[in-house]
This record gives sequence, structure tokens and C-alpha cells, in this order.
Amino acid sequence: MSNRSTEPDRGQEVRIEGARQVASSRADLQVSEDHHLCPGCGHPVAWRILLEVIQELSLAQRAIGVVGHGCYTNIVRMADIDFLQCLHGRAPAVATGVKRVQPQAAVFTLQGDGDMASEGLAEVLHAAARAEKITAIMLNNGVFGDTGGQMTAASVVGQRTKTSLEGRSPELHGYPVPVAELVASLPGAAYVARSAVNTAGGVAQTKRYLKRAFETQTSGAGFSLVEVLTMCPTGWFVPTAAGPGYLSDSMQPTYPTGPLKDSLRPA
Amino acid sequence: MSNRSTEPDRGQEVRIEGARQVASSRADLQVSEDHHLCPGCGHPVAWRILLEVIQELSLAQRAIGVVGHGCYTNIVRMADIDFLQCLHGRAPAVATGVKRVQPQAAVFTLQGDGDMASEGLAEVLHAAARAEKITAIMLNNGVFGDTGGQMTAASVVGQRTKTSLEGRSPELHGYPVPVAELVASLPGAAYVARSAVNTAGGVAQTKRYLKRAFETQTSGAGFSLVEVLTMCPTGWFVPTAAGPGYLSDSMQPTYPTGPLKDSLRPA
Amino acid sequence: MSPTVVSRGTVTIDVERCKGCELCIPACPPGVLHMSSEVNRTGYRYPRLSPGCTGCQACHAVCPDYVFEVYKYDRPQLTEVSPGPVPAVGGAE
Amino acid sequence: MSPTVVSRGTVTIDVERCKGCELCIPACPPGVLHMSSEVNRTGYRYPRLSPGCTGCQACHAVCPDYVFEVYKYDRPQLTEVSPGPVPAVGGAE
Amino acid sequence: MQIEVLLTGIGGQGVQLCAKALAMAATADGRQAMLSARYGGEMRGGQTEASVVVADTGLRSLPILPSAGSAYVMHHQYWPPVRARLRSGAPVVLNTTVIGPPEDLDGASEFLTVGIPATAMAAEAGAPMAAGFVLLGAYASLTSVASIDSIVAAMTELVPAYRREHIQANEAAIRAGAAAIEAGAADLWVMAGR
Amino acid sequence: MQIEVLLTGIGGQGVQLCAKALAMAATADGRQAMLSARYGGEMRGGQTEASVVVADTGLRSLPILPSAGSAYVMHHQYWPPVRARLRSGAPVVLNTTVIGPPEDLDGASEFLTVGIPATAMAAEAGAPMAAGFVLLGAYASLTSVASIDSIVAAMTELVPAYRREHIQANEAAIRAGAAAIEAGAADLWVMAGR
Amino acid sequence: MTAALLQGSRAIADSAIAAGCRFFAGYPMLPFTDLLEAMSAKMPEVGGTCINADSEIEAVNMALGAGAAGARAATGSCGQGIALMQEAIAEAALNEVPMVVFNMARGQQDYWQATRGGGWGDYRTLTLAPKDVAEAVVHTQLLFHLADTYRAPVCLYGDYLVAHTHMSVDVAPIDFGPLPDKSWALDGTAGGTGHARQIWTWAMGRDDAPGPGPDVHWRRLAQKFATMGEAEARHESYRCGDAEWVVVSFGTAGPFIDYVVEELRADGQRVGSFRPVTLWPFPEAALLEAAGRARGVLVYEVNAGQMIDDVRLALRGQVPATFIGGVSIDSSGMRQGDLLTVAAIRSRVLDAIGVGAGERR
Amino acid sequence: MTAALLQGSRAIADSAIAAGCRFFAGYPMLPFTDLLEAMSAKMPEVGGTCINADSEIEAVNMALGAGAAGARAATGSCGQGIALMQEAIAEAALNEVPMVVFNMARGQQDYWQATRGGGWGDYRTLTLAPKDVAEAVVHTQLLFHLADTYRAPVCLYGDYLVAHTHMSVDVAPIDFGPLPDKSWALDGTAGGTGHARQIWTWAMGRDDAPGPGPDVHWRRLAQKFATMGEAEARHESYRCGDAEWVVVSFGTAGPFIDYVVEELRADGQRVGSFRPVTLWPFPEAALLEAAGRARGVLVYEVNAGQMIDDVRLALRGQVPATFIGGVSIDSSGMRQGDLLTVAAIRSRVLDAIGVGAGERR
Ligand SMILES: Cc1ncc(C[n+]2csc(CCOP(=O)(O)OP(=O)(O)O)c2C)c(N)n1
Ligand SMILES: Cc1ncc(C[n+]2csc(CCOP(=O)(O)OP(=O)(O)O)c2C)c(N)n1
Ligand code: SF4
Ligand code: SF4
Ligand code: SF4
Ligand code: SF4
Ligand code: SF4
Ligand code: SF4
Ligand SMILES: [Mg+2]
Ligand SMILES: [Mg+2]
Repeated sequence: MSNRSTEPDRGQEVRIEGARQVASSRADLQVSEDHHLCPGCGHPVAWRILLEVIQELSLAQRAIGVVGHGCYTNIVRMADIDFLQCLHGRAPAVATGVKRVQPQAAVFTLQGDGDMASEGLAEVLHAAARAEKITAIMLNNGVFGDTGGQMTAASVVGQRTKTSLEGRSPELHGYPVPVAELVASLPGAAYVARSAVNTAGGVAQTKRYLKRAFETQTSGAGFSLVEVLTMCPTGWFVPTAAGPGYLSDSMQPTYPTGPLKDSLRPA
Repeated sequence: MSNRSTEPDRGQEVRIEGARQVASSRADLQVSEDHHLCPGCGHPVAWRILLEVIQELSLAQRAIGVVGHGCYTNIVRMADIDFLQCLHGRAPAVATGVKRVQPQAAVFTLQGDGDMASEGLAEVLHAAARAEKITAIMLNNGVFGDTGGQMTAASVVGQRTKTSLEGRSPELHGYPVPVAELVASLPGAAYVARSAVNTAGGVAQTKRYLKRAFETQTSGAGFSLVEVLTMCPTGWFVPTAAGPGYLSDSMQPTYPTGPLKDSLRPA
Repeated sequence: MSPTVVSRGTVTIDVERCKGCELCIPACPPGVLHMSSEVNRTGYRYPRLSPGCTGCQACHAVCPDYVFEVYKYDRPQLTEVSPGPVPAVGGAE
Repeated sequence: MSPTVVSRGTVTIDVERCKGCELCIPACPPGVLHMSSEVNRTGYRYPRLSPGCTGCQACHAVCPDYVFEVYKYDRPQLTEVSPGPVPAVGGAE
Repeated sequence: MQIEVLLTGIGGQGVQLCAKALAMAATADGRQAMLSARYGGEMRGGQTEASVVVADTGLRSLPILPSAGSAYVMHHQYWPPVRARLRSGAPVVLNTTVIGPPEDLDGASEFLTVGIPATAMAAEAGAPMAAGFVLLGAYASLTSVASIDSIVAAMTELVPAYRREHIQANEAAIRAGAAAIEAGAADLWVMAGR
Repeated sequence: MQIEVLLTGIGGQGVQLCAKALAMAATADGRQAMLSARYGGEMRGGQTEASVVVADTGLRSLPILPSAGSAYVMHHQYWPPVRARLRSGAPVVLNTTVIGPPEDLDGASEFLTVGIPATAMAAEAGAPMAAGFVLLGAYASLTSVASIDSIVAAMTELVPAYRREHIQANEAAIRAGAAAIEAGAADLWVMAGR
Repeated sequence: MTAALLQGSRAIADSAIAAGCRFFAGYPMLPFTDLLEAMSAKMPEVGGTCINADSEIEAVNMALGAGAAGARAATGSCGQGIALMQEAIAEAALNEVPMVVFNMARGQQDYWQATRGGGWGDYRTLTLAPKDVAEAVVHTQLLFHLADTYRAPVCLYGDYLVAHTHMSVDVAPIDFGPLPDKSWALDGTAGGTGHARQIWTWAMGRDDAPGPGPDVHWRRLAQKFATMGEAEARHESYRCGDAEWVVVSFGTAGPFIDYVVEELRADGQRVGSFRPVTLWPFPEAALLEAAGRARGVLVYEVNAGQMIDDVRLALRGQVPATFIGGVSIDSSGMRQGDLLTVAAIRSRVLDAIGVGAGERR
Repeated sequence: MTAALLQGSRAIADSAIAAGCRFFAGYPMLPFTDLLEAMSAKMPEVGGTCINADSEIEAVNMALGAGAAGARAATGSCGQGIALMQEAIAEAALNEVPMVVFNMARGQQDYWQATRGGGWGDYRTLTLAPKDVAEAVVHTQLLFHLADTYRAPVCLYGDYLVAHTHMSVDVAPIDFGPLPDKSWALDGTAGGTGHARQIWTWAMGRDDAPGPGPDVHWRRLAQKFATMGEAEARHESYRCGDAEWVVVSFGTAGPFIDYVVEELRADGQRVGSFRPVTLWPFPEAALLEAAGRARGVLVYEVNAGQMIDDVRLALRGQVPATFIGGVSIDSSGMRQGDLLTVAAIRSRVLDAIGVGAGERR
């Protein structure tokens, strides 16, 4: 075994005698494999399948991403699609402006739980209520990862964060805000689903949901949201290898995965 | 019949031979009957029963109201309880600060639909999620009354407003935001109900709900919300006498009245 | 023959405060309120009371301008009414 | 006697990009990935492949650092393994 | 040649609508107009005031008039600030149903006051809420700032769709007000300053 | 008497923790300390740099040092700006597992470089991620800025509850680094300027 | 086109649409509300979008998105609402997104808000303060032009008198000349080409990824704003040539000062009027030119004294500046109070130039 | 108490608690985040409340509510977050609610945001800019005192170097003397007495209902801020007595200037350093006193030139002011870049005072 070159130069493809490549380290719309995210972070996994979905739905030259503030913002550095970085929490409003002006485009937001459930809760709910034809994606890791692991509106009960040192207490801090459920309850929302990237199966499920969300948008059916549970071992203060288990044990009981609403599905 | 004095001087009580007074024009905590609200406005009706409830629950010397921006703000001029006027939409956050510092007080917000469903949607949902021990009251007339009748997040489909001249269209403007239902879906909310003041029965119902909401607060059970549907003939562009009917025909199908959640009720 | 109407209660109507919205009219269960044809100083018509008030407080409950005070008679009052246009009565001087 | 292991696929592992998170290890259904004891230039241990890869792409799916490329062999490859410590193999030079 | 009118009343009397109808009618009659309104923002009721300036050509004016050449008074409550800016001898039409006889109005003697029982006349015309239009008809007829027909047309345009049923009554009110004034006031234009 | 140390490395090497342990240990030893850290804000990885100033009494210093009297180098990537501020002859401890032999470091000859295979030694001590502590032990032993026991105590206090299991390995790393340095460097204090 | 009697807000809406504005989002707040209503009535006629947003923050961010996607986009509010928009206005400045912000202020107390912002970082917002409805019509179109010229957010500082006064005005498109192209705007078509368009302070455009980083980018912006500061200052002066006293005012106060100046000139007082038409950039050179030889400058603004800083900075200590304005709000809270009247101004000017009560007409 | 090695944020938290702060709400944003974390760790120990709010807007409004209810309350953020708080800071000023805002800025680019606000209306925010952690500890306590003295929101302008530097400091309560009582604070007990307490710009207190109305109220506030402006200006100067050149800087840049001044004095250059300790009120008189006889004033700030306006206003054209600062941001975007180093400052000062490269040490 040898170390393959880390040069992000796609000319130097590796060829293996008697085998064909079935998965490449770099998605089509990816210009680099390097990023500064922490070991074991779930965001980059979500990034790649997002880019794959855009490619597979032939939306590469119609896609405009609007990205909030969080660790995931760095997707802008590695993706080869139009991106607008906007203010923390405001992506659904910004995306509304973009979509109304470029109605043929596939407009999506990429946000975190801090971004969407805390700072930007009004923006996402109002956009959903308006039945805005955009796709909102929330990478929910239950903390403000980027600022070092404080409690967000999505942190689960009992979760220890830098601002809930004894664990999130219902008495002091209340309960988490289930964004997907709230959005799904609004008539303007046409497609809502929640998935997780802590297992290979979850990754595949996430990809299916993202596809469906973009299809909802391009069909004009209304607002779509996919909430993706991702690992943040840094903000959870657990070893990287414990991330997937923490996600399923601590987060999933509060945030069950699966489709919540699908207006495209023939009745 | 003669015109009774309009002097707001309580010394000059009217006495009727062989009769006892059962309802006074001025509630105990009211310092004036005069206000500048429009003919047929539903807000003043809600104001009075709110003051009656505070009086009847012996909360007069424990109550602190936090009032947003809207026509209802003028309650401050006619009520004899502690009030803080705050910024548009922010009352639940302000009330949180008040309550945490004065935990013995009965802290409530008084807001409109523009205030709570539009500008302040995040604030009310976050306060509810935090299980903040306050009572939020939304006077929902489906428009920004104070600025002259524009569309709020709560305007119903088809409603003509100054910014939806052809009627609220799902395609262009989306659907109304049902604040009570959203709040009720959060575990931090202990009591949620919706009523209307377009009939005498509705007024009595509103009073019961408000009582229950304050009891929820004083018992420490969590966040409570009462959404009160009120008439705004000015913002609806209908004759005053048509207000109650407009409310029941146009608003109530979208906003059914009744209790939505009651954690105090013995299971 | 003039029929007799029973009034178990009565109301005072602060007509100068009234803004003429007419919400009290349909709210009154026995239908004993009707709008004046005169206007008050601000130019609004206002309700007048015919005999038959029950003291139920519905008008008081719905009036946005705090116009009403409601009284219950210790003993029901009887009024003879002529079959013509209903005369207006006010509970208090 | 050395048992024979069938590999239907293989992977390349860009060890310098690996951040040692170990997410790929439990994700691999046949359990043919295990962490090295050496570290790369940044100081992280990284996965090594033992024979038996199925080319299922699970490692690729879960790896946050885009370390893997996955290949399917046209014909399954057979490897004899000794019962001792599992030798590491890498698909590509 | 230019004339200014200050309109005053309390919220709900329709003063703003009348001011707008006047300015629009003057424009329709081929003049230039400027209309400035002052009314409570986020509160109902209370002071309402407007000023309209009409000129044959080359209107030049401030939106808050330093002085004015005529007035339209629906209610006495906010009359004092109007009076302070009125040039002496200016014609003033006033709603006597609410205000009482012209003499009751403070300092009325400085001006050419014309009392109109506008609220009462409106009630008679079957449109109790159209008192403002009665006074407007009277004002226009007195000053010839705009023609009665143009005022009726402007009112018709301004009334929102859901109040269309009031148009006829409003028109009756305007014409009743106009009829209440016997003579025009052609010499008024001479009095007007900048 | 005052000495400054610049610590540099890349994100994830634990440089900030080491800097803090050093400053705390010096404080525990009765000295005054000032610690300034510089690390990426809302991004992971990348440059990490810290400076610690220790004085016997009356510490006076800027949080961004104009110059420094010693250095601790875990990675060569951000070495150039450190080098630019180091006074010549200053002692520099460096992690040779990552950097290679001291000579490989640009401009090393200006300084008193001390190479330590910190990453390798940490791996041997069964704590591959504790390389920073190896280098810290070496630095402290070389310069006597703080006692090894105080450093171990500071590290123990700093490690968060959920990482308690690493304390022993970290201690081993610190002591291994210290042991790798034969002699103290008493004369270092003489070289230090403001 | 011939002149029609239009309310200022409606005239501005017509003018914005004539300038090609096709996206507007706002949230009601008096006296801005009428502009929102006018826009929502008119936009559908030209196939544009007007959103009655659910907050000022949503409104301004929608406009930012529309601007980034290439449209001529605008928003607006006043006072508190503009305060809520500061974060996004600064963002637009730093991410170089053109948009127009119509601030229909509740008076003149927000001069600093307009000229120093309350956003973050080193940015400036070009701000035009029209004196009346007719000028607002021209300013509106000029603002869209300047926004595109500089790829920057720009503002109109109007007020109740601009928003609510009806005037006979003629709204027709005005040609301000050529503009740089908008190939930077996001339309989604560049994905997968290796040259995706990206707007982020740290990575403007895929081509130079990972982007210039904040230091280089913000230095470049500082340079851009310095250039705008040099190039775009505008003013109006009236009878300053031989004036012993120059009264400086802004926005709708200007015509009142002109009126008083005319009156006082008739009385033999050598008084002039100077009005910055751009609040930023403040016309420093022009003011020094107009007032450099005067005995004194009087600053009239209906607030506690804000613009006076800019006046003093422009005068460089060469001419003394005296404040003759003050706080004055009417009972509705929507507009200037009684200090904005010819009589009050006249008497403050006379006081300041030392004409005793006895000497006055 | 003896000195302990504390991170600046932790030292400020301890100091706030020592001053009696019992309510804090904030939202993470570097470099403010550490203060929020320190507060959330320490508040429970004293029975106070620290809320990790869900936005800056919620945080500041919570603090406003707590302040109105009588607590010593605080919040904080930086840059964009402070921008979002402007509306509420202005509200607190206008409704006279005391609270402390800890602005841990990402550098010096927010001087105008701090001194001119971006809120609405005529208000000012007293702002202390500490030079280091030790001074921040004192300023923190002073701020709570001043907030209560004036019933007004007040700010600390810190930065990364204040928030993140660890220093040996001693945090103990400081007594600043007596304060007006807080009987105006809302506790709910006054209902039904005819004297309910009410806080609203238009109706402060039931007693004088319907209240003074905006005109009277805002004039009174303007007067209050004028009084504060007179009374509360603070500064520090170093070797200005005989200085030919005075360098003006603020906050954490001050010690760097002092260092350079010391170096240059050793080289025989007559240079001095002046630092406004309050950004508002700017110590105008003190600066004129310190620099009035100098050949020139050099303004060093790490931005495109903001404080220089205040310096020029203070100097009244009597001494020329030269800008020697500039935009400089490090790659993290969190703090000043390489311009904030002794070497860079020294060379800019020497350039400005005309010492050629050849003459330099
Ligand atoms: C208005 C504003 N407040 C705060 C911040 C600071 N901030 C940047 S990223 C971030 C955390 C984002 O958390 P989340 O969206 O959950 O993303 P994660 O990093 O966890 O993926 C915060 C609070 C900001 N940039 N803007
Ligand atoms: C930040 C902000 N935006 C806008 C306003 C203007 N404003 C004042 S009252 C009001 C309408 C309130 O509507 P609602 O809360 O529904 O009350 P209503 O008048 O209908 O009872 C608005 C938009 C404001 N005061 N502050
Ligand atoms: S802090 Fe959390 S979300 Fe951010 S890069 Fe690290 S693991 Fe990922
Ligand atoms: S506008 Fe509507 S809510 Fe406001 S006072 Fe009038 S009727 Fe009531
Ligand atoms: S009390 Fe009842 S019956 Fe009597 S007038 Fe009122 S509503 Fe009618
Ligand atoms: S409800 Fe009240 S205000 Fe309305 S008409 Fe009846 S008495 Fe008058
Ligand atoms: S492709 Fe599948 S079997 Fe092969 S190493 Fe990866 S996870 Fe294991
Ligand atoms: S998942 Fe990727 S980064 Fe993590 S250990 Fe495996 S190869 Fe390395
Ligand atoms: Mg997160
Ligand atoms: Mg409403």
C-alpha cells in the first residue's frame, strides 16, 4: 500500500488493473478535497452528497446556494456552484430574493441548527409559510460548532455544552425546537424530511431525501426542507469514533428520521 | 334617558333605585374609559377582560405587562398596572428578562398578530420552547391595524389588505402562520388556547382562557399563550357592524377557537 | 290593548363615548337595543334601550367603548308598550 | 493451513488527508478496515485495508475527509491469509 | 396666483379624504396643487390637519405653510394652531353643528367666517358621515378653487371599492354644501400671498 | 527579569493547551504571567500561535510581542513569523518528528535549537496526541520557566472532565520531554530583554 | 408624460419602477408604509415582485438576495426598522451587493444612523436627502444608477414630508449613462465550469478561491469608499456668494431655510443657505468654498446636533459653526415638530446673527 | 484577594458579578463567546441568571427587560451582533433602562458603531475602551455604576486582546459611591394603586399619564446626554507635556503606542501618546490641552479612519491631524492584523513626523 498523492489534481487518476472505479474521492462539482473541518465532523459527508444530488439531477448550471454562518460555510471553498454567503440565520430570506428574481434556478439554503433553529427560526418558518419555492437544508448537530460548542435551540435535553455545563435542563433552558416538525405543520411546506449521516445507510437516505426536495422545488410544489443530523464530536466533547453513537443515542430519540411530509407523492 | 357624564371621575356613580349594578363601565384596574381606537375595534374588549382577570386572580400587585407595538399598545394609557412598552415583536424576550429577575411576578405580554406572528415569531417560539414561565397574549386581527391594514403573517387566504389588494394568494403570498398551533406543538408550552371577542359568549370564553393561562403561570407549569381573535373593521375595510361576522366567516375557519393544550388539567 | 314587557335589568348608556359601531345591537339577546337616529357630539349614532332588558351584560361584554353599565332590578319592572314604534328608555337619569 | 479471503473490491486510502476519526472502521460491513499504529505527517493514525473488501462504498459514504476511492474488481481476487495478525493491503500503488 | 387652505378636524371626520379630493379636483381643472397632510401615525383619532395649495402655474410652497389664505374647520379642537397661521380677513368655512355659531370660535372676528351646519345637513342628506363633504362643497363654492363637478369626480375616484355605496350620498353632500353658499368669492385670489 | 516564549503549530496539536498550562504553572510557581493566543476564529485547523510572558515581578508586556526570547515549535508551517520576532541566540525547542532535523528549519542557525522527536516519543508513551506535552516538558526543563510538577498540575486542572482518561498519558509525555533535556538553562534569564 | 398629482411615496415608487426596479420588499412602518403599499400596487403591473415581508430583517435580506441575483432591488423602512437592517446593509457593502434602501425617517434624528451606520466594519453608505417630492423622484433613479456603478448599497433619507406630501410631478426614466456589466451576478449558470460565481467576503468568485481573505478585501473596499467619497459629493447652495452668514440644513428643512433666507435678504441681511444633497459623502469642499469667507455658519437640523460634526469637519476651524437646531417631534412621533416652521427658524437665525428683537421686522 | 491568571473574558465576568450583575444574556460570537461561557459558568454560583439566548436580538431585549425590572443586567456581542442590537440599545436609551453591553469587537472597525450608534433617534451611548484586561476589570464595574447613575445603556468596547489575553489580575468589588434609588423599576407591586409604574417613551409612569409625549421626553433626554457628555469624558496621556507630536489611539492599541513613544523618546524624538478612555464622550478638552501646542497630531486606529473625526473636532483646526492607521485584519477575521505591531507603528510614526529611513535607529 502506498500513500496516494494528496495533490488535488484530477489528472493523476489512479488506475487499478482489472478493476473499475465506483466511487471517487472527489464529487463532480467539487474542486478540492481539503477542508479545515474537525476529524469526525459530519458536515463534509453531507456536502458531498448535496453536490452529487445537484449533479445527478442535472442542476449544476441552475443551482444557487445560499449559505449561513457555521462550520458548513466552508462548502463554498470546495464547491463549484454559484454561492452567496449570507448573514447568520437569514438564508431563507436571502434565498427568497434570489428565487423570485431567478425563478428558473434551483435555489437552496445550507444552514446549521444554530443558524436555522436559533438565529433564523422566523426566517425559515416565514419562508415555509409563504410556500417559497426553495429548498432549505439544515445540518443539525445540536450545537454551535463553529463557536466552540454552545447550546443551540436544537440541543437535546441533558446535553452538556459550553453554556449548559450541567446538561440542558428543561427547568432552566427549556426544550429543543424541532424545526422539521414545525415546518411540516405549515401548509406552505410541500416536502419535509429528516435524516442522519452517522451510518452509510443514513447517508444513502439523506441523498434520497435531498433529491426529493429538489424535485419538489423544480416541480413548483412549494417549500422543501431536509434536516440532516450530523456529528460534531468537537462540540459534543466526545471522541470522534463515538460521534455516530452519540448521534443515534442522544439525538435521534428527539429527532426521529424519516419523511415527515411529501406533497409530491401521488395521494 | 339622559347622557351620563363622560368625566372619568369615579366619585359620580350612578344610582338606580331598586337596582344593583352588575357591570361597571370601568374595570377595577382601569383609570380611564377613553381611548383613541377605532369604532368597532375588538382590542378594548380584550383589554378589559384582561384587567378583570388580573383583578379576580388577585394579581393586581404582582402583574407586569410587556406590550408590543400595535393599536393595543394604548392599553398602557388606561390600565393601572406596571407596564413596559417594548420593541415591536420582542415582548417574549423582554418578558423573559423581567420574569427571571422578578420570579414572583405575573408577567404577561400583550401583542398583535403583526407583532407576534410576523416580526416576533422567533421570540415567541423560543420563549415557549424555553418553557419560560410567562403568559403571552396575542390579539389577532389578521392585519397590521396600526399602520393601516397591511397583510401580516396571520392574514387569511383571500384576505384583501393594502398589500394584498387582490386578496392573499397562496401562490404569491403563501399561507397564514397559526401561532397557537405552532406554540402548542412545543413541549415547553403548558397552556395554549384560542378564543374570539366577536360575541358575548366569546368574550366569556376569552376570560376563562386568560384565567387558566395566568393560573398556569403562577403554578409554575410553563409557558402559556392565549390567542384572541379581535375585530379590526378599519383594516378589514368593512363596516363596523360587519366586523363580528367577518371574524367568524373569514378568520375562524382558519383559526378554530378552543383550548389547544392544557397541562394543568388532571390527566 | 298594550302588551306588558318585563325588564329584569337595565343599562346606562354613555352616549358621548359611543362610537356608533353597532356591535351591541345584535349582541343583545332580547333585542332591546336599537340605534338612535340622532348623533352625539362626535357625529355618531348610539344605542337606545327599549323595555325588556334582562341585565344579561352581553352589551357590556362586546362594547369596545365602555359605554354600558348594567343593573339588575331587585324586582322585575313592568312596562306597557304601545304596538307602535318602540319607545326608548334609559335606566338612569 | 491459510484460509482464503475473497475480495470483490478494493479502495485507495489517501492517508495524508485522513484525520484519524475512525468513522470508517465500524462502517465497513465485512470489517476489513483497521487503524494503523503509525501516524501521518499531521500526527493522525489512518485506516489500513485487509483482504475481503466487497467494494460496497460504505467507507466512502461516511468518511468526512474524502480519503477513499472505491473499485470493483472485474473478477473477485483471492488472498491467502495467515491466521496471525491481519496483513494490510492497499488496492493501488 | 396661488391660494392656500388649511383643513382641520379630528380623526374620523374624513378631513384627509376631503383635502385630497380638493387637490385632485384642482389638478383636474388644470391647476397645480400641493397637498400636505398631518395626522396621527400609529394612533387613531386625535388631530388631523391638511393643507392644500393651489396655483394657476408655477406653484411654489412649503409643505408646512408659514401662513394661509383660507381655512376649512370641521372641529374646534385643533383650531388654535390653524388660526395662528391664517392671514387676517381670510375666508373660513366651519361646521356649526359641531362647533356652534361662528362667534363661538376664538378670534373668529379676524376672518370672513362662513358657518355651515355640515353634520346636520349630511344627516339630512342621509349620509351622517359625509359632513366633511358638505363643508368641502361649501368651501369650493365659496372660493372657486375647484369646480364642484371635479370635486365629485375626485371623490368618486378616491372612495375605495368596498365603499362604493357611499358615493351617491357623498355627491349629494358635496352639492348640498355648494348650494348653501350663494355667491362665489372671485376676489379671494387677489388676497393670496406666496 | 522576564522571559517570553512564542509557541507555534497547527490547529489540533494542542499548542493552546500547552501554552495555558505553562502560564498557569508559572503562576503557581509564584511568578506573574501573561498569555496571548491567536487562533482561527470560526474556522478549524490552520495557524495556531500563542505567546507567554513570565516575570518574577512587575510583568509589563504587550499582548502581541515585539520580540521574544525563546520559542516552542510544533510545526514548521507558521514558523517564519515566529522566527522574525525571535532575538538571536534564543533557545528554540522543536518537534523533529514533524519538522525533521533542526537544520531543516529555515534560519535555525541564528538560534539555540533543541530538537525533540515529540510526536514519536508521545506515541511511545502510548499517547500519540500528547506530542505537545512532550515538547512542553522539554521546553520547561530547558528554560526553568516553570517546574515540571506545576506543569503536570496545571495540565490536570485544564483537561476537561470528559478527557480525564488522558491525564496519565499526558503526564508521562511531559515527564518524558523533560527527561530528554539534560541540563537546565539558568543563563537564559540573562538574555531576556523586555 | 405630463405632471400628475402624486403622493411622494407613490411618485418614488413610480420612479423606482421607471429606473428598472423589479424587486421590492418591506415591512410597514409609518411614514415608510405608503411606499410599500405603492410598490405592492404597482410592481405586478410590470411583472416585478413586491413582498410584504414579515420583518425588516427579512425584507432587507430579500433585497440583498435579489440584488445579488442581478435585479435592481430595493427595500426601506425608518428609524427602528433601519436599525434592524444595519447588519444587512453592512453585509451588502462588504459583499458588494447593490441595492437601494429608502429610509423614510421620522424626522431628522437619524443623521448619524444614515451617515455612520450601525453596522459593522469599515463601510459607508452613499445617502441622498431630497428636499421635496420632485427631487426625490430624481434621486430615486440616481440611486439605482449609483448602486450599480459602485456595487454598493445606497440610501435615500426621506421623511414624512417627502413620503406624504402630494405634488404635481412628472415621472419619466432618466438616463445617467453607461454602467459596468453585471456578469458577477448569481444566476446559477456557472456551476460545474470551474468558474462558479461566489459572493463572500473571503472568497469573491471561484476563480481566485480561496479568495482574497478579509484583509485584502476590506482594504480594497476602504479604497472604493474613499473613491466614492471623492467623486460623489453633491450639494445645493442659495445666495451664499456674498453671505456673511451661511445656514446649513439638510433634506426637507432646506426649502424652509431658503424661504427664511429670502425673507431676511429682503430685510437686508446677508444670509445664504447651503444644503448637502449627499449626506455621505458630505460635500466638504463645496461647503468650505461657500462659507469659507463668511462670518459664521449656522447649523439647522431638527435633532440634538448630528450633522454639525460634518459641518465642523468641513470648515476645519476656519469659520465658527453655531447650532441653531434642536430636538422637535410632533405628537404623533412621525415627524418634525414646531421647530420646523418659518417663524421658529427665522427667530433662531436672527438670534444667532445678533439681530435684536427690536431690529426685527 | 490575590491575583490569579485569568482570561480577560473570565476576569470581566468575575468583575461584573462583583459589581452585582445578576442577569446576563448573550449569543455566541467570537471573540465575545468566552464572556458568555464565563458568565454561564459563574452566574449560577451567585444565584443569578445567564441565558444562552437564541439570537442577539433576544439577548439584548432580555437584558432590557431585566434592567427594567431593576436588576443589574448585561449583554454583549460584537460587530454583526451589535448591529442587530442597535434597535434595542436605542430603545433602552429612550426608555431610560440601565444595562451594560459588552462589545468584544473584532478589531477597531466599529468605532462609529460604538459612538454614533445605528439605532434611531438622538441618543448616545457612553463607551469605555479598556487598554488591557486589568483596565477592563475596573471599567466593567464602573459601567454598572454609570448605567445606574444615568439610567442609560452603556458599553464596553473591548476586542480579541481584551477577551482572550490571560493576565494575573485581582478582581474585587469597587465602590464608586452612592446612586439614585431604583424606585422606578418594575416589580409589579404598584398595580391598582393609581401609581402603577410604566415605562414608555410617551408615558413614563402612571402619575403623569398620558405622559410627557415624545417631544418633551426626547428633549429631556437630549439634555441628559449633554450632561453626560460634559461630566463623563475620561482619558489617559503619556509624555504629552513637551511633545511635538501626539499620537492618539484607543483601546488595546494604546499600550502599543506607549511602547513606541518610549522607544522614540529614547531616540530623542519628542513624541507623546493620548488615549480617549471614553470613546463617547470623547475627551475633547483634554486632547486640546494635551496636544494644543504640538506640531501635529497623529491618529492611529486600525480601521479606515473613524476616530479621526472626533480628534479633528476636538482640535478645532488648531493643530493638524494626520491619519497613520489603516484597515488591517488577520486571517481569522477576529482581530487586528499586522498593522498592530510595534514595528509597523514605529515606522508609520517616523514617516509621519518626517524622520527619513537613514536617520532611524
Ligand atoms: C449575527 C451573528 N451572530 C453570531 C455569529 C457567530 N456565529 C458564527 S457561526 C455560529 C454558529 C453556527 O452554528 P450552526 O449554525 O449550528 O453551525 P455549526 O457550526 O454547528 O455547523 C455563530 C453563532 C454570527 N456570525 N453572526
Ligand atoms: C421594528 C418595527 N417595525 C415596524 C413598526 C411599525 N409598526 C407599529 S405598530 C405595527 C403594526 C402592528 O400590528 P399588530 O401587532 O397586528 O397590531 P394591531 O395594530 O393590528 O393591533 C407596526 C408594523 C415598529 N414600530 N417597529
Ligand atoms: S466544530 Fe463540530 S461542526 Fe465544526 S468542524 Fe468541528 S466537528 Fe464539525
Ligand atoms: S386599526 Fe384596527 S386594530 Fe387599530 S384601532 Fe382601528 S380597528 Fe382597532
Ligand atoms: S344587559 Fe343584556 S338585555 Fe340588557 S341591554 Fe344589555 S344585552 Fe340587552
Ligand atoms: S357597542 Fe358600544 S360603541 Fe358600539 S354602538 Fe354599542 S354602545 Fe356604541
Ligand atoms: S468498500 Fe466497503 S468493504 Fe470495502 S473497505 Fe470500504 S466499507 Fe469496507
Ligand atoms: S473516516 Fe476517513 S478520516 Fe476518518 S479515519 Fe477513516 S479514512 Fe480517516
Ligand atoms: Mg450546529
Ligand atoms: Mg393586528
